[in-house]
Amino acid sequence: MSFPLLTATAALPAVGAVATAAVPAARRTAAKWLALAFSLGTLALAATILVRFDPGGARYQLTESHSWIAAFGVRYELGVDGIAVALIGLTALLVPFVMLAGWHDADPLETGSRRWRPTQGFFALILALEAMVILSFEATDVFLFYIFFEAMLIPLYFLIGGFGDRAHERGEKAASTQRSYAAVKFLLYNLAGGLIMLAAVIGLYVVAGSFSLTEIAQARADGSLRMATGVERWLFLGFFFAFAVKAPLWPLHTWLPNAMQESTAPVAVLITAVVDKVGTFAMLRFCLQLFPEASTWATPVVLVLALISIIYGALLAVGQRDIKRLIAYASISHFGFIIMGIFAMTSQGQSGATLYMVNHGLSTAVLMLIAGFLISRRGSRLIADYGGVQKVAPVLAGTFLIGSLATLSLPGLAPFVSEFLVLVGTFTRYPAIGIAATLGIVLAALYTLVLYQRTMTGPVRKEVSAMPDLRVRELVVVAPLIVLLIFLGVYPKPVTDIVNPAVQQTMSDVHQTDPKPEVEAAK
Amino acid sequence: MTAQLAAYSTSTGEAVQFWILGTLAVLGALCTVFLKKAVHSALCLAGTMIVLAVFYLANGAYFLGIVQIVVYTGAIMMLFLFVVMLVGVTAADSLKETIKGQRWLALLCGLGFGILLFAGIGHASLKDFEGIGRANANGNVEGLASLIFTRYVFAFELTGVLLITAAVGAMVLTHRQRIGRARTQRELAEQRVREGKHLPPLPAPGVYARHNAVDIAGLLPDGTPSELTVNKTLRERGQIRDVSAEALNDLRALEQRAEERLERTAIEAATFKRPEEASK
Amino acid sequence: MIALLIAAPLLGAAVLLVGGRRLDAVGHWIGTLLASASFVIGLVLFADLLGREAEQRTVVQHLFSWIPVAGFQADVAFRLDQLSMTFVLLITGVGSLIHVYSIGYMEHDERRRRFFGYLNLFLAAMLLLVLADNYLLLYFGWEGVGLASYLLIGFWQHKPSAATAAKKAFLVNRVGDMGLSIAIMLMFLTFGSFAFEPVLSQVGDTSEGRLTAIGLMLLLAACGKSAQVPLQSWLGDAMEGPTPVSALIHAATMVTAGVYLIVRSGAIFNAAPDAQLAVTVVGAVTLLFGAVVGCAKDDIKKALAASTMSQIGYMMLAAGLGPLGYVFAIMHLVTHGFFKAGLFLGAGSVMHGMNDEVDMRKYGGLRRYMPVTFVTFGLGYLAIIGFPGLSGFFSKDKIIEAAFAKGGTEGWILGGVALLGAAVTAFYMTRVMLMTFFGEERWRDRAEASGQAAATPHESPGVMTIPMIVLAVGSVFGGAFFSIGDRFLHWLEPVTGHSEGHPPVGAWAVTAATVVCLLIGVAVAWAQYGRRPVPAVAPRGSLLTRAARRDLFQDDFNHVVLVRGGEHLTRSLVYVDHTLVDGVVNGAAASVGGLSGRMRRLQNGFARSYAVSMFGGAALLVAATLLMRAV
Amino acid sequence: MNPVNYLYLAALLFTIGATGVLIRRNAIVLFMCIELMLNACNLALVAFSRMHGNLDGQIVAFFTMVVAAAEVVVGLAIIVSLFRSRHSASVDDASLMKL
Repeated sequence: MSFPLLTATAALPAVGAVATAAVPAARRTAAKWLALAFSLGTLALAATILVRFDPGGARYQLTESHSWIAAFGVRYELGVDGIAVALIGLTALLVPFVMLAGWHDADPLETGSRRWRPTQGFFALILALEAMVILSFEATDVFLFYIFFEAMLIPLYFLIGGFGDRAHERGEKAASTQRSYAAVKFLLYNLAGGLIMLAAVIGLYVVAGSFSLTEIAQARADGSLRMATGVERWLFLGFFFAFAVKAPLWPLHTWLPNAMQESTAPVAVLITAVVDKVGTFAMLRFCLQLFPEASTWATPVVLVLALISIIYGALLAVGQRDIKRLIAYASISHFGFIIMGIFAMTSQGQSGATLYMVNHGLSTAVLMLIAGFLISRRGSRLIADYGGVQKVAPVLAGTFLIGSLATLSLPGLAPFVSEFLVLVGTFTRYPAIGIAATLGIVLAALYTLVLYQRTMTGPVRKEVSAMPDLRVRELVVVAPLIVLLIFLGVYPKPVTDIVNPAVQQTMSDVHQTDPKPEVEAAK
Repeated sequence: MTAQLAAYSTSTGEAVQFWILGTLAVLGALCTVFLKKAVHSALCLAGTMIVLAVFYLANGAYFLGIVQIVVYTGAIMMLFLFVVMLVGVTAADSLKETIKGQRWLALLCGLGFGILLFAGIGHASLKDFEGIGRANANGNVEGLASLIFTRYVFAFELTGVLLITAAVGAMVLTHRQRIGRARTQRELAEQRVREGKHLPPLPAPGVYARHNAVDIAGLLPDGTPSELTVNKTLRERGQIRDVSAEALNDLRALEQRAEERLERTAIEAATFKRPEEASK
Repeated sequence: MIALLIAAPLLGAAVLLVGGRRLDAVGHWIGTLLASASFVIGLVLFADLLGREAEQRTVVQHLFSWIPVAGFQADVAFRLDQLSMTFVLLITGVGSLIHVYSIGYMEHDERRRRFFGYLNLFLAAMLLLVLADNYLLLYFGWEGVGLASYLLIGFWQHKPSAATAAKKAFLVNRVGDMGLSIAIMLMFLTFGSFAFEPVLSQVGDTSEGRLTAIGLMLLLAACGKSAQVPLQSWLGDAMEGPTPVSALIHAATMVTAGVYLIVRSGAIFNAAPDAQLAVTVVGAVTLLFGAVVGCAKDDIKKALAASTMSQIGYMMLAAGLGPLGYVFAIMHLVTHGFFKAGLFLGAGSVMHGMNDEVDMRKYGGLRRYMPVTFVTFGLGYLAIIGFPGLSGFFSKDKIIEAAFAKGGTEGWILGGVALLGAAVTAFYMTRVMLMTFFGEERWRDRAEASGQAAATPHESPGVMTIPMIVLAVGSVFGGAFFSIGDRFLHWLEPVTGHSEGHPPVGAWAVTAATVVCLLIGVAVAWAQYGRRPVPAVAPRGSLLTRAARRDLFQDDFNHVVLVRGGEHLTRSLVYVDHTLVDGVVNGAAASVGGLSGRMRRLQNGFARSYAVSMFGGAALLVAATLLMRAV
Repeated sequence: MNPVNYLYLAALLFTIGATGVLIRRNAIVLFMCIELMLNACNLALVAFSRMHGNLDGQIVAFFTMVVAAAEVVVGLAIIVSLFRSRHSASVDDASLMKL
């Protein structure tokens, strides 16, 4: 038997989490380095997956399969396709940066109690979250996926509820209540989604007699497994609801602004750049493959919801007064694009959506982390408390501008490629929706530039006049991400090469082909 | 009468016995539930149990019938009475309901449950009515014994374990652990002095009351009862009988007689008011 | 080789922006050097093209596949033909001159290195725009110049007005960009591609309606970038940027990208007459709009900006005429590039000498103090009003001629508008000239009023005047050079196509009419501003003047409808999100919580209550059993 | 007479006992009601024994008695200690779980 690479990739951060948590209270720095080392090790393993993955080969590669709960046919089945590889890569890449960015976020405020170990907890929770996210990208057994899909709520709950914006909270008593409100809301909302999905998972087992994605998809494809139309639609809705909450899709989005606003910037990045991607990824992998007919049936509604997400998220972002909330609403708008790309049912749309997941992860990480640096310097999340930062901290402002430009999908930066692919993919099939969605790019420019203008330009406010520029640690976090944004904006081929075959497979699963250009069709 | 029906029915004598004793049993049960005093309840229950014992006998369960009388009614019910005495035999419960809606819910549930049970029994197909005769052919006790020591021997052993456990459990529950050394009389006396509460021995009950029952408080010189004279347990149960008014009335009668004899007018009626009344 | 054209300034931008403060001392030289390098490469390529046959002057260089997705091929490929070559030379040539000028102009700015980085970035993006071989890559350049323009307008970010203007420019451009992206999507839907070659060669295979849609979307894009009505509002505010920026981006190059786009997509417009008509209408309206606004502005840069708008209106008008006008549109674009850049640099020089004062009412009589500026500005002035013999005369005259040649009522209307525009142009440019360089020295009053010693205006250093002189030479001789022997026509014709129009009146008559209009305009201006002293404070003016000063209420309209309306919309949406969408969520949570609170009351701690529940449950079980048996 | 009547009587007694458990507060009376329910069950068992003609019903009734005895012993012990600590035999007083 070959080396279980996929298991190892997920197990390493899990082991790291345990090891980090076990570090004694006094050795705080050692715990940080240990966690960072583990995350880098995971990155190395993820890179190995990337190398070992053959885009032209079988659909699921590096597969592992062991019996687990034999009575219900639940198996420990792992396997990756191109889409999963891309997202595992993104996850493994972001975690070390997130850790570095949050290096001091979990230092205890007062050094008194010897048993209190928030730092260890913070880093251990991040590693645990990473393990679960990676496993949910890898799982090809529906039940196994469900377990990790739900389990990742636990570390995230503690990360949101336990570690708030330190600087913002100083002297504010209400902050911790708000934070626990956000954490509970996040947990309950996602649990509710998960619960409905559980019902659908069980229903699927009753109908299909198996939890194995590959088996069911195969049976669906060759016609040996037929589902009654009504049954398929209900099951689809059960799955889709959970993913739409996680993604999040309008009108199930309200947990995201609260969660992102209250958590520290690194955790906010984890939420939106990594965890939420599981939702959109699962739509692509589970909804479309397991329920092709129902997916086609639901397409118009989903597209309209996605369109509403895009415009609504953008408009709300314009109206926000809190930096992090603004970014959260911008993310909602972007998730609208991703979902729209997935359900446009064209190869451009789906490739674009997959690319978008990666690119949005990078761009949000840049924007959010820098916003976090900014907030940690001034101790306020309110946009109105800033002004003229550009003058005192030009590097911070410059990188923030690049993050903003990536968010508004400027050509040359990675998000443009994906956004345009999504738009084109949608447009070829649903022109009206495609055109309406382009409004989103105007609004994106509005909210990002308003944010930049109000915080970075203008006369220097007294409170920010002594603000230090980016430190070396912070620059180490931001610079590689920006380089990656530019590289993928100009040369996205490495990613598209991995993604394309998987997208073609998905397209054939849902029995869809791209519409032909009209000129050719006329001939 | 067909053979079938014969198998179903019993003798007229038994029927008469059933209707009379059954009515008694139900009455006893109702009294158990609705009488205020626990001791009355216990007695009614004992009566019901005896009636049931008779029914056992009538049904051919001779051993059980005897056991019911000897063990149940004789031992267990007496244990009940014992506890009732311990807790306070004269205390009457208020039957007023304190939990909102509890009584109605209880009655509703009981009624529903009863109807359901009756319906169930009515529906049940109780066709083959064997009669106990054949099973009791070798004697009831012998029959039971052979079953208990063969087929049910394991359960029987277990009941033994259960009984021992129960006995130990009862001991544990009622036993008070003595934590420290028992204090000597001297120490107790010293403590009393230190606290300065009540130095001499407590007064005996009924001293000035012309009664000598333990639950009657002795009267102080002004005619008021002194709680100190009554046992703590009775005090806590609220079972003090107050005879002070009687004594005062006696006193008043005595004085009236003296007035009549000595032909004097009453000095002042108000002086005979009880001190706390006077203070009001 | 073509890629090197872009790579040079791109490298400059990267080095200057990433390099940090170490490069502060030499940054401007690096920037200028790389811009000039690009110009030199452009010249070499130009020579190469000239050496070929007219038909083989299109060079395509395929670099790599940009976005390879099934059915969707976007390549990084460059196309160098006569049209792009013209632009390359204009961009790099004028660009290099302005780099040189900026060395002097920005000397005292501590962030000069960064300024040059942005300028280089702009050059790279603009070259990418004109060299792209497909619309998507063009879009890349299109947004790239938008970014550079954003950065440069907002270069003095500490001024809130600059930051706001930059944002406004970017946003209005984004609206246009939306048009371009929709156009690209339409092309993809129709032709399965958006490279120039397949799209433009298959135009005949699709319906006119589709082409009209594409054309209108391209026009929207062009309106955004070229500041045409109704998306013109950003250009005036864009003058918040440093003057070299106004010269390079908002006069000579970037704003003409819209014209480039339409000429480049000529095949589409040729097949969609409705779209073409829309282009001419937009051009004509903007022409007058810009001219009217230009008459009322007291800010020298804003007056020039309005003039730019108006001149681009001419180009659009010409481009909308189809093969009649493409060549002349581009020709006017090039000559305009010279003289407008020259005028802006002149204005910058004046401001440089006047401590950054922009109000013309506080100038006056400057010709004595800055002779070089006066001469070069004057030559530019003569060129823009179309003084016979100078470059503006040749190009503008051709456009007016072509407008008449359109024929029918349309031709008369368009020609009339163009003529009227020429007259108004002459008026407002003369006004600028007179208020700045002639008349009494009003700046003295101002200085005295504020109690300061009168700062004597001074001529700018050589590094600034030399580019002005070069541009002035271009504005004087450019037109004649292009027109004599129809050189420009022959050069561009293989790409854009050309058809001779037949104006209803003779060419000489048109020219004569133009000259007459121009003289009227100058005369009126002289009557108003030359003979009488100019008041230092703007008079109230007529209704039209006041409207023109406020950009014909365009900004007010935007403010009321878009900004205010948008604010209300977002505010109410925020409210809706909080109360309604989130309210449903919180309400669900609260009702579950409330229900639990009620249920909790059942746990009252009384054993007997629990017993009732138990007993009730048992009763239910019995009932269920009975029912099951009954069934 | 039909011997099923014994069953009806048993059901009636059981119901009365159960209702008593629900409405009485005195722990001792409560216990008595439980005893009444157990006895009702015993009666039914004995009647069943007779109907089926074997002794198993009586055996079960016998065991029931033993268990009842054990239960009473422990239960009364609990009541006594409860009374000692609370000076009351009311089950409602032992309601620490309530809000």
